[in-house]
Amino acid sequence: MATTPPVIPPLAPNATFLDTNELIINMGPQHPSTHGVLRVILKLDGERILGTECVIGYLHRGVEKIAENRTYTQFAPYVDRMDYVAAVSNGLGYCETIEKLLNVEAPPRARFVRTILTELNRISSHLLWLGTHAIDLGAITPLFYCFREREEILKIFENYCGARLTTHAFRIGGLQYETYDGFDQQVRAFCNQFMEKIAEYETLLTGNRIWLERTKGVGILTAAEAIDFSVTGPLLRASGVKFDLRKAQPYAAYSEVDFDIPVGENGDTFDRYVVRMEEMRQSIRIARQCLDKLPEGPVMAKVPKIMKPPVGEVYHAIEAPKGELGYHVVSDGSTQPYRIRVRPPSLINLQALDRMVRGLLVADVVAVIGTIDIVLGEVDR
Amino acid sequence: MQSVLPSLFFYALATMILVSAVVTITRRNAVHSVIWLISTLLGIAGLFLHQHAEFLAAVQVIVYIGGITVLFLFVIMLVNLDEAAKKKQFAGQWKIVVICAGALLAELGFFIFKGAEGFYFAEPAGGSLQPNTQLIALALYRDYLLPFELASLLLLVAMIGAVVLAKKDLK
Amino acid sequence: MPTIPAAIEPFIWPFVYGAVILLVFPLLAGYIVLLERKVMADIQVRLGPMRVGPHGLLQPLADALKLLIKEDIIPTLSDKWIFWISPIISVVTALVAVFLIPMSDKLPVPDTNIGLLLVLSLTSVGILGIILGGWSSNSNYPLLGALRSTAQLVSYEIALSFALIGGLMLAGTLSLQGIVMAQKEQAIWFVFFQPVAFVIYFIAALAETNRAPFDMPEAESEIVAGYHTEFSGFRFALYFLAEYANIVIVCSIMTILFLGGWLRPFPNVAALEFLNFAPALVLLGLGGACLIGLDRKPSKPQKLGMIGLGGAFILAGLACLLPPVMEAVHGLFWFMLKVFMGVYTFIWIRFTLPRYRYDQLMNIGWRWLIPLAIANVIVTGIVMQREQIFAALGF
Amino acid sequence: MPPVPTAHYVFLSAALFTIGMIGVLTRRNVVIILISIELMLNAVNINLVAFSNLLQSVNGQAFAIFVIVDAAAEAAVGLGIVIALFRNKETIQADEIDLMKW
Repeated sequence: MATTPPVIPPLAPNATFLDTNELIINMGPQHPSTHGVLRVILKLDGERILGTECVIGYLHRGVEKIAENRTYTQFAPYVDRMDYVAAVSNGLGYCETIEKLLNVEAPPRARFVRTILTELNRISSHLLWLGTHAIDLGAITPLFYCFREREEILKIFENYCGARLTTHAFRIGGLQYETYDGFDQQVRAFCNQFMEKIAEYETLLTGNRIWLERTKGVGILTAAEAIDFSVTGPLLRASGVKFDLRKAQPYAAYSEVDFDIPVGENGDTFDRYVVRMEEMRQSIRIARQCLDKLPEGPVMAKVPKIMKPPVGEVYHAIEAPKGELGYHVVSDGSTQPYRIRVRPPSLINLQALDRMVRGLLVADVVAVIGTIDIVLGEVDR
Repeated sequence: MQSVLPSLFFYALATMILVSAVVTITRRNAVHSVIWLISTLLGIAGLFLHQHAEFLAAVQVIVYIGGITVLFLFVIMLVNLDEAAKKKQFAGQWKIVVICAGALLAELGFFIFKGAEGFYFAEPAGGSLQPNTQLIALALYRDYLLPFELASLLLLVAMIGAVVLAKKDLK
Repeated sequence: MPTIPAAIEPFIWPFVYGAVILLVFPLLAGYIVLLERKVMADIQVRLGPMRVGPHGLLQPLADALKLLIKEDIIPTLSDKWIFWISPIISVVTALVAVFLIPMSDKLPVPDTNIGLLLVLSLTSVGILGIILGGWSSNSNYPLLGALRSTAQLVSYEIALSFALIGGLMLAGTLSLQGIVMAQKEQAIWFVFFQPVAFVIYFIAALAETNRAPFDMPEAESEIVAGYHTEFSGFRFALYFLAEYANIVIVCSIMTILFLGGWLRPFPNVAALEFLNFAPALVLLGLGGACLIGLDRKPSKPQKLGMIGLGGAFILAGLACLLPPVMEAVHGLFWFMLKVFMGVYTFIWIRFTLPRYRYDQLMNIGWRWLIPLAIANVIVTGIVMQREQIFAALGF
Repeated sequence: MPPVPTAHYVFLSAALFTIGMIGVLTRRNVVIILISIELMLNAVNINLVAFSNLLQSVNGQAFAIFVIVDAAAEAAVGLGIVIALFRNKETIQADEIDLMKW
């Protein structure tokens, strides 16, 4: 990537001309559209944003600290509670990190099943984003359509591991469960019908004049700024940077499947919308290929019952639906991690909020918060 | 019966107008002032109805209550008046006030002393006020076309002036 | 029986009618809400309220009861008496305006020569309820909502009025009944002469009633609930009632000015006289539908409820077949049908479109609707006076 | 002849005008001064309409409409000035605005 430090232009209006009074508004922590308990303090001039300040921590549960008092296996379910709408991705990241630390590798079948479930999870996370984002912009109906499809995915999860939301689907070293009978058909059926449903959402939103006016040119983040803020995931790609950990440092079975990385041009809210919509299509493509190539064989590698990884540390990141989800695990050779540090995509992406909304209107703050796609469980941990 | 009801209507409205007007100019809080102004204006609209000026009554309500008072409320809300409400509300000029009020009281005294007959205005002319809307339209667009155009020009100028005044980067 | 004094006699029927409006309209508004929820559910592949009464038909009553017995919260730092009076301003003006709308030529509605202007002036007074309610709550979100709302209503009132002028020029009167009679005389609904004005009016009406895609003042995802954020219980119910009353008012004015009021389609074609039977047919059809779906009802009380409902519909339909009743009812029926279609379109739009941003809304109003409406008035004038103009130009 | 003598209207109008004038002269808050001016304009309108009714001529009502137009223009410009004043001086007290320029 380009290394020259880009110059950030001076932020739009930072001095008010004492129009009327500056209005300080607390948006949240109890607000319909801050997606949880985010509190944004808005400094307004009329309806124009002079500045924002995010106050986080209302959902802080000390997940990283808890890790220090649990064994590696015991901690696995906790990561599901961070980004609770993408629990499978969280689990994948954690399991692969510990596998790296233990120097074991999951068997091929496990890697393919993991890929399928993670991609389904990406779709379900994006569906939730789409529905809530649309509701933030006043389109109420897409939410229900999105939930209808998300339900199908959750049914697959439920059939596979018995849980719908906080799935704890994967284990360190592979999978606990073999796929159930009919897994293949159910996923294929979902893939087939889902392509039509995406077209349905696009007829509702993509060509809609109001949707275009609300999203085009709103919350622009240039490629250089995006890199400076180290935002990842769809936000980064919508700004025109073609960076995806699934391609850059392939994990699971991503090196064996063929897919495209959708990229935006302007880095505005509309581009992020388009990128995510395209990502859902690509996820379907990945899931189909994985089903075609699904090898036979064991699903669990040989892992010691009591895990005592060698002293050392490892950082491993995956491309979660919201961006780069990294785990930095330090082992002191005991059964419990010495320190686990999570790099949550939501928290890092949220940093860009202030840059994106300066000079816009209150309504745009809502649109931008929606487009960042944060989950407070992950921001606060 | 037929003549008592309309005059009762008049005196009730007159009381409402005067009381509301007095309250309007004595309130500390400007929003309360505007609300009492609305009450005054409603009373006046009622008087217009009473005098067969239906069109004018409707215009009074639409323009004054729906337009001007809303504009007042808007500005009051934009401009922080909490400070103003804490300060002293009245300032000098009492001498002129006393003179004016004295003149008014003198007029009232004369009025009571001489009765309504003391004020002779004019004999009713043989015109008609109905149909009200059509007649006003004819007056405005035929007899007073030039003033009407001037008034619209005045409104345009006022609109541009207000926009320029309220614009942010006034230098 | 004592004779009624001549001075009071003309006031009696309007008074009774006003009392009926006051009692019935809240119920009607409740059922519009139910309709909205049902249509919404249908659009969103759900069922909507189903628990209270058959197909949720008693839901409005339950909602009203809930709102009535809720605690009445008045914020400590609010301006008490303004907080107290502002929902009343909104609801009273809206209900009086409803009272002034002639839903049929048989109803004792006072007909004034400034009827339309009077309704418009009442709705513009209703704005005060919103701005004062927002201000008196002494809280940021309501204040923002009130400011937005007022700016929006005042701007769109201009476009709305200019759109109305197009129709008024054809009718040549401000009296609401006179406008409908003018359409009867000219044997055409004005919407066919004034399609542009109709569209402008419809869009402006959406904005006037704070409906999506112009529901800025109460955009729940941005400023919580706008001007009525701090209102609860009965006061909130009053605002709610006023909002739905306003929807009915704008749809009624649309019906009167553009869609021929209580006239049936093609009122001057005698061959379509049979359309007068439509109310009876619709009621009988509804009754039949209730009875046909009977065996799908799982429990006995539900079955009984549906039988009662179907029976009531059929009885009402039979009553409508009697000539005097039919004479009185069919105007009302056509008026209600047109208003209902308007309300339905409002709901449909609400659940299809996203919301505009505040500045975009202002742009649409000032840059498009108002110039277009003024141009429409000018063109209408030129077309209506074409003979004089041609003569003056020497053709 | 109207049921209420025109003199009563004239007196009401005079009283309202006086109240408005007292408001203009004594209040310090610019917004309330503007409100008082509206009261005075309305007093004029009462008179115009009363005589229009007395003379059965619609001219008075036409003039009243011009007065309303004037009031609207006055309110718009006046409030624009209030906003500009508040922005520059942060006060809307009439007697604190005593500079010819700033």
